Amino acid sequence: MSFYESVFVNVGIMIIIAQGVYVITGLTGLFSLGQSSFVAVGAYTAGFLATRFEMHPLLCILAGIVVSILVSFIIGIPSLRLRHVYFSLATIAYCYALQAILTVSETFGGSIGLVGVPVVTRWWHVVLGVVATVWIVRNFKLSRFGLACLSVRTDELAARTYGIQTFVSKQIAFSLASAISGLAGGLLAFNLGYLSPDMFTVPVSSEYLIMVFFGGLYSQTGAVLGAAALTVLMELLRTTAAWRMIAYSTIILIIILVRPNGLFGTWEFSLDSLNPRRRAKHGLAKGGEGV
Amino acid sequence: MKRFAVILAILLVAFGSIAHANEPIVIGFITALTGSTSLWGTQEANGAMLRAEEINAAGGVLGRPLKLIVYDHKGSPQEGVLAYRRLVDEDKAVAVLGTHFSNISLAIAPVAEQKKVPVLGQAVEPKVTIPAPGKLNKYHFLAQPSCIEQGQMMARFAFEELGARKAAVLADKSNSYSISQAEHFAEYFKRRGGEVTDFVEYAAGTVDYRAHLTQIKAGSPEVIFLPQYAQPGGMQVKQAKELGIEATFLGSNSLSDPPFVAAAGGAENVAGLYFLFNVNWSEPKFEAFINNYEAKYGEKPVTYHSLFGYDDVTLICEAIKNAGAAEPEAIRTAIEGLTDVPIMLGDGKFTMDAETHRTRNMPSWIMQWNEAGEIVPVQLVYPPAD
Amino acid sequence: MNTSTDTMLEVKDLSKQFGGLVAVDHMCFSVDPQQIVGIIGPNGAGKTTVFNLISGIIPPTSGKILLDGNCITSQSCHQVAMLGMRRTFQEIHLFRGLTVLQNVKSAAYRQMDYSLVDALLWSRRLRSEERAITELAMELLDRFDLAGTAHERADSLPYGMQKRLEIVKAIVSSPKVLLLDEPAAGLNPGETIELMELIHKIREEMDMTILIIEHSMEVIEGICDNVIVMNFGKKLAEGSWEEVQTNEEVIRCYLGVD
Amino acid sequence: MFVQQLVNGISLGSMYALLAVGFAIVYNILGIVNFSHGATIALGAYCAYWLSTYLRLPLELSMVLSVTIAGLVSALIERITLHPLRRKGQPQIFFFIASLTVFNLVTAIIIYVSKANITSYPRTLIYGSIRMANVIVPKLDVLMLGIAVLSLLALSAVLYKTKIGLAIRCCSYDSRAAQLMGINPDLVIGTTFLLAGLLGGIGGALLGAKYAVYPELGDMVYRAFFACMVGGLGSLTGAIFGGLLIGLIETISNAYINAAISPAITFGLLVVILLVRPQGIAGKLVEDKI
Repeated sequence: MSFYESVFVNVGIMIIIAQGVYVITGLTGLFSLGQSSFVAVGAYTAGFLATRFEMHPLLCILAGIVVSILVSFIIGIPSLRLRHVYFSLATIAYCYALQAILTVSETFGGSIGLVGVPVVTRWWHVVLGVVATVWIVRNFKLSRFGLACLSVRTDELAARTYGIQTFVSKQIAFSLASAISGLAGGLLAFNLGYLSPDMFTVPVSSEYLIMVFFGGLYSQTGAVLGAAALTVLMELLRTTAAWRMIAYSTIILIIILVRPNGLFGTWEFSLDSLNPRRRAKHGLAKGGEGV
Repeated sequence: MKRFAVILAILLVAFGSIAHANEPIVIGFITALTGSTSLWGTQEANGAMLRAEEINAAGGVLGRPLKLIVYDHKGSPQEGVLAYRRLVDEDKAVAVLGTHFSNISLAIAPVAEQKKVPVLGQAVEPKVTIPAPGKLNKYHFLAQPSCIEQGQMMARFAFEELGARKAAVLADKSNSYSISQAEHFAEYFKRRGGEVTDFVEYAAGTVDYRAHLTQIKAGSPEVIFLPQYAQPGGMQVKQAKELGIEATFLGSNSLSDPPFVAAAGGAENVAGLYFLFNVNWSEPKFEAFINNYEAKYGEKPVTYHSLFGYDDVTLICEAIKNAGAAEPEAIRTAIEGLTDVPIMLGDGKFTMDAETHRTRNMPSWIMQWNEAGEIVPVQLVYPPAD
Repeated sequence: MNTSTDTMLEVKDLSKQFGGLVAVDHMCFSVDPQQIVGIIGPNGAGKTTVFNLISGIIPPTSGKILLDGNCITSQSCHQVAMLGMRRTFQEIHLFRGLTVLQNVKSAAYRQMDYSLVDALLWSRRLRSEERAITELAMELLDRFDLAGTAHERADSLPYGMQKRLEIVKAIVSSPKVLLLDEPAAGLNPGETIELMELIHKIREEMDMTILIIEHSMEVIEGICDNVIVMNFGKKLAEGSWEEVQTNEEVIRCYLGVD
Repeated sequence: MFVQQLVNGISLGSMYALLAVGFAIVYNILGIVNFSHGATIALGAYCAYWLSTYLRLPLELSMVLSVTIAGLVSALIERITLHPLRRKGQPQIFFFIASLTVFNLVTAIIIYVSKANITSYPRTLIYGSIRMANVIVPKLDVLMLGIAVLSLLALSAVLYKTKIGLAIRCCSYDSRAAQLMGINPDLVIGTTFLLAGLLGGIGGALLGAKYAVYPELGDMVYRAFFACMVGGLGSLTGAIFGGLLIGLIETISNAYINAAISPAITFGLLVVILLVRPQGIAGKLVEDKI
């Protein structure tokens, strides 16, 4: 695997993670600062099965997704009842807690980490993952479930009067986001071959959030391109050595201040938008959330 | 994929400054230039660049100049792996130096096995070179005594020289450097017949250790082992003094950092503390190094990590010389065979153990902080054979 | 399920206390199917609280509410909605940032039946259901002169159209009972007349029972079969507009004499 | 020993409390989560260090100056990040992210300038400790508790006795109501951030004295966030309770359960408290106005 391929794989994994953040934050309006923990759950499950039972990577990743979904219910059922900022708080708590548990757990390698996961992720695996994730998230967004999430985000009370169960909508979005993060975690495990608890901290989660904001919180396209742009930017800035983090944070801050809606705002890329006739027929949104 | 690669290549050329002259030998160096551990990283990079300059001034290696490329890993394993890949694939490095973080070296190790470009680092975790019993990472080497050896050396010193029979340990569970040393200290100390009154582990991000220290105090140990980085170590000593703990403190090599004394609240708090150290700065051989360092960077070396960088370059150049070719595979074989190479750390001689890919019988110094805030050498100790 | 009942909505002894404040005090009334009932009263009389209680947004302190024979007293908002009740709010509660069409479709969430798996995999079932709902929504928008704006952002519409869109959203799933909270507030006289025609049209074409809170007596007079007058959380009077407007207590209340 | 652990817990908790109040004043009054508070905490410590070490100013003066700097920087952060967002009528949640980025940026700058050096002030603020039977209370803790109480009293004096304090209490994020009352929202919000920055600066400067000066000091903001929310909405005293509670839980679980998993215990327990009492310990339940 060449350097470019590994950058590409990293970009792909970040795009997948950003799709998860988009579902929970962009669509549903919940600010999760614990998204990295779901990546951790996927990664550790996959890595553990691969090292301990030498299972096929695909099975490991699937298992990671399943466990992520299960955990999303354990975390979601109490914390999604909390409102607004309290939810963010609960996710921070979850992130700290999971880190502490991974650190003390001998099974998962403790602070030394999980060593010896086979390095098998190739670029086409990631392409498959990205395409599948983007497609599924797009479907979800356009379906009644996605619309329900959007309604909950904009006006929870009104949504309830239309018979939308806000808690159920949030839980669905949360679980979907977790499943996506779990997939990204699995790919990460097989890309890096090594996992340690300090790879999945609260600041890492906040970086994911910032990534989605950078591209445009309310745009799926923005989430994809924001994640890609910032991952590549980080790599480009490698040569600036000690200035790297300052330059990176400054660039993001300027974008957030100049374009609070992110680079793409609410604009969505769509094959249909390239074709004026279909655009008219399907009645694509001009300025809305995209259809 | 291809177009992506082309665009990225153009951008990289625009950003980077890759010049080619007289076919230099490219050596990569991965360290922390940003983030909370960048003090050490910068020291390492400075030491390495100083050494590379010296070698180039003396005619280079195999008649070719050395080109050292330093990349940041900002404390993250993913970043470390990307830096390694970039060094190997883009910069065509024939060998890579760094890191002294076990977590990052652990992540780089499997990639190095695929890329077959050797890595020489300073991590202390034995799993970096031996991921599982009976399995050796062919392309990874460590140039510092392992955490097993460091923990045991300190335990033996406490048991034999200080005559301590009751010890307590305070370790960061989230930091493998800390917890591994602590475990091996306790294991050795107990094996020799000592008692470990308390083995307290704490979690990342703790700043207040008085709960832990109060517990340790209750067991009234004679010595307390603090295998720590400078900042937590300093805060622990300071808070222990506040709580009136009178036991003798033992520490790891990071407690040599001047920031440790500052964080501990001054020289009077650290006076009497013994710690294991890779280097005896008072030896005359360091005078030239310190002067050259100061001439180049305008300040004296802050921590001993500058010597990590310095020695890493010395070792890799020796290996290239012995290999007779700047080829990764040849260098790898040559590193395995490094014997009695003159270096700065330890007792000034370096021998690689081809079985473990770690140093063979590399000694460390037991040092002590005195009232004046100076480091006083106590004795040179070798890893216990048992 | 109880199609034979002759009252669509029945409120028995309904009370709501906020701390020491009695916002609704033993209200009783019933509404027959296809009736349009107006609730009037001075500001702070507890009219909106009654709506909030009926629609399940807040639980009552005591009393009983029956919707088409089903007890909905302690049901939550979405459960009440699923049993066939929709409401609008005094202020506009559109989903800002969504298009007009998306707004209507999200209000029709319960009309669609496909599963999450259908959604994630974009199944044929989803497509046909979505198509049907889009057609229904477009047809409704067309009937209420909003079709041209289907792909505009809802919050970019003029105020009058936003109010009309709120009503379209409320009726898209053909509820049994529709609660309208001050639909005419902020409308100009022309728009008010349009609104009255619209409400009539809804009742006639869609078989709906409508409760309406309104300050505009013109609207009350023009469309209501029955009027309930509230003051200080209590029902002051009930009857046809002619009866109510000659009621002495009502006159006293509106003139502000105690 | 248990009494000693309680003292340890209260001492740690009072530190969290001071940090939490600075966080709470912005959250309770403006309703926004301000992670840049972490930046002012770190600045409070580092400026005191820089001034006392490089300019050789007396430590006390350095601390006062650094608190002022932290306050001004906080107001400046408001001016360059929150203000334009408010101007553009963006939802306040954007500030959530902007403040996280500012926090990252300031931390990166501090690391760059200080070369990630871990250090401490040139001298200890106050030596010695008070001994009562077997319990040891460092004098520094007593002094810090005193400063914390004094600054909170000063804060309530500003909020309840001055005109700008009244304006602050009237103000809310959308500031329409305040504007109607003839209050300049820019001034009020700026002052709120200044006050928060001063408190963050005090907290940071004291943290520097009590522990050490190191780049991740700002991460305390997450604990402050918890203390503020657990303590309760709409109440500065709640934030103090929250801080003390976290300090106590952390100390007790460190001492008697397992220090390595104490974050899991502490934060798990806090979430449970929030589930049982969503309004926080001291907060009043605010029913949604419909």
